[in-house]
Amino acid sequence: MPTAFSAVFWHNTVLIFLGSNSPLTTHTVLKVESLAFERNDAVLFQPVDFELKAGEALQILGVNGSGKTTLFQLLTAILPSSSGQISYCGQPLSDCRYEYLSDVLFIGHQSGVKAALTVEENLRWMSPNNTSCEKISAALEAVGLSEYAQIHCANLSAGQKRRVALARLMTAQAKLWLLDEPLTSLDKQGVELVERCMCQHLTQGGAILFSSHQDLAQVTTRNYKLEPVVEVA
Amino acid sequence: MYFDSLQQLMSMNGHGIYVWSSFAISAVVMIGLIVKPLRQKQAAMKNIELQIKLQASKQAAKQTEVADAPHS
Amino acid sequence: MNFNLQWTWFHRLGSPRWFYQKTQRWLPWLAIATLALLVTGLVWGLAFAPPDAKQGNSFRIIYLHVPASVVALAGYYIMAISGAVGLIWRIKLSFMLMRSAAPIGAALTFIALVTGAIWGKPTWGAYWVWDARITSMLILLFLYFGVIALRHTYSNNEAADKAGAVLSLVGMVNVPIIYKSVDWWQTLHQPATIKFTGAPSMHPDMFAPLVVMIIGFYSFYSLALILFARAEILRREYRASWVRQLVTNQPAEK
Amino acid sequence: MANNLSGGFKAYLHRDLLIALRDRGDLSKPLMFFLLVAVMVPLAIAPEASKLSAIAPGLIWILALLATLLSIERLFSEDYADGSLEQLLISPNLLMMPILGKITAHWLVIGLPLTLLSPVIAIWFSLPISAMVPMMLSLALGTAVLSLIGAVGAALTLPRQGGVLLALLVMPLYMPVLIFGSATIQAAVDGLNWLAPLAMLAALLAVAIVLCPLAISAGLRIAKNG
Repeated sequence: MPTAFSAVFWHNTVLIFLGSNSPLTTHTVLKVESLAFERNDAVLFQPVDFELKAGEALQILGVNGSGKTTLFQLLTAILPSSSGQISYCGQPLSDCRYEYLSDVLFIGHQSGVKAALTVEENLRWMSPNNTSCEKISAALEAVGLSEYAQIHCANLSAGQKRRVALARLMTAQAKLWLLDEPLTSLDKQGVELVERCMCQHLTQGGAILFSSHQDLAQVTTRNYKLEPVVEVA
Repeated sequence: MYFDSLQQLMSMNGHGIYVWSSFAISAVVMIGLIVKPLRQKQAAMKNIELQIKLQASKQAAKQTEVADAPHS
Repeated sequence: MNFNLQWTWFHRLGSPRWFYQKTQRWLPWLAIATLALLVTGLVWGLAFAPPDAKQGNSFRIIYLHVPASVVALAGYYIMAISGAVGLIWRIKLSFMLMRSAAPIGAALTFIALVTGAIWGKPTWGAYWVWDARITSMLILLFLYFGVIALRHTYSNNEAADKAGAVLSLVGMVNVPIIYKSVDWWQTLHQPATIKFTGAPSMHPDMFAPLVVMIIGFYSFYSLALILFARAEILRREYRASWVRQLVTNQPAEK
Repeated sequence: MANNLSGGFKAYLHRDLLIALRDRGDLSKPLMFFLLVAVMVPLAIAPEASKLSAIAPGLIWILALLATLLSIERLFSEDYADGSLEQLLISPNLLMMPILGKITAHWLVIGLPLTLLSPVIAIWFSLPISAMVPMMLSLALGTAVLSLIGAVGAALTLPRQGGVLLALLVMPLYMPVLIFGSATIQAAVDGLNWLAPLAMLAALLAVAIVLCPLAISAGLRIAKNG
């Protein structure tokens, strides 16, 4: 094991010496190589290739139906990919599934809020076990739902349910955020709140992969266009 | 042959009706199991031919568009 | 679990194109063999074999009932195993084989049930008798219907295949349990009924046509399975270039 | 840093019990169905005690089976609709424990009350008192197996909620449970040794606890991309 370590060390020093632009501190959090997925015997999108480093936010662009949601389901290992490889911190996903999924926060189109539970119970359920009460109430305060804390989510509007889901951003300890269109049905104030959370997460060395039709100037580092395979039939 | 005449073979002293009816039903079902996939294959072939024609006509339409686009 | 094997022959085996071309050559021989086996078996059984002492000639239905039920039960296992192969190694062809095996199995189970019911009339005087073998066969028919009906819950083919494979595996685990519990249930209620498949104790030249018929039904099963699978390949691989080329240069092919 | 979602058995058992107890209406429907259909039997068939007690063992079991089947569909459909199933699938831990937690909650809410309610029906069908304990034991074990096997059907028919398809899928798999369950009560009524069929029911339960969660987790993953 020590020989491998020194090789890596030696390799890095050579890099610095040659002045390569990849800074020593940030390592690639998520690496996707020629990922493809077949649905109904047809390839959904052109093979996907990108790399996400710590402290970066990558925006996935693509017309409706270009397979953005499917891409997120592939990245959260719900769907097995037909071909291609996803690796997390250098390790292929099939080897480090536990570490990867412990470090991922995914918010999709559905808010995942149980109607029979109260707002506070829902947030406690969706947040990590050791979250303190103050953190929960602070999160609810930030999304403006603190006075709804004891109300059952059944009598909440869709927008409010969305905010309960987004309150998770404040209580989450996950490094990698996968957000599938977090800004839908949110008012201006909600959008600012999400942007603030994302910036704060990036400064703390987290990584974000999100899809959205609005462009968040001060958050996005790069974006990646998803080309759907045009089906002639 | 156990039965000495065709007529006896048919009647099988009383049990013929059961034997031959079960034979007939099985034959119908088994022939169906052969004919159905062949017809499905036929339909799939026709469907593919249709698509090839569709694609060909679409490409042809695209070429004509490209051809006269630069003039106008 | 994308556990992809690099055994080339195993993967070549899995490609629908290889299967389609290979079976193109096998089909005529298989058809002739099936026809020959079935005709000889039936003529031998129906016309030449001696009648049973107690049941008289109605026992000749055994030459249809027993082979159908044997192959129908084996067909369920074939369907479940090809589903499992599809799930583990993610080979699309084995999902297609599973999907084709379901209707054939259901049809053979139906034949077994109908011939069993008709056979019951002369021997026991009633079209439907809750004999252990026939009851288990009826439950097997519903298992088949379950696998066939499950297809319509899923919009895309991949999910439908995987769900069908999971259900047929669950069914495969349950089939022996069902057969044993129905047998146990039978001893509880009607201990003294004749067993249907008293094949080995039969007179040799009654038993010989039965063996021929069973082999005939197995080759019929494979013939039908290949035909269904070929239709399925064309239906699902219509985008593949080899399929289009196949259709264009031989439009007249049967 | 396993968050609450992967808390596993206790967390999901607690949550599902909380949800089930919150909307009481949902809870009582299968029990009402169980009693209501039991009332129909003497009206439809015959009120005489001799006739009723002859068919009572099988009938009690058929009612319990139908009541479980009626309620099993909602086990995963709410989670599938509001997205918490997606979060469950993303949790790093195996799906086995949360699934067993949910099914235990379902059994506590449906299976156990059925078992505790069954003496009422036994008296209606003039079942001998000696058969009361074996009946409740067989129902307690049997409804657990029914919930487990029913959950497999619920997971596989998740994308399209149709009661009939779930019943078609699950009924053949219920046959062994039905056979041994009603045989236990019948043996008790006839004064024979009812421990043998009961032991078979326990064996079926053991097999179901081990194998059903595998099929259910596979079914849930498939349903997500269905």
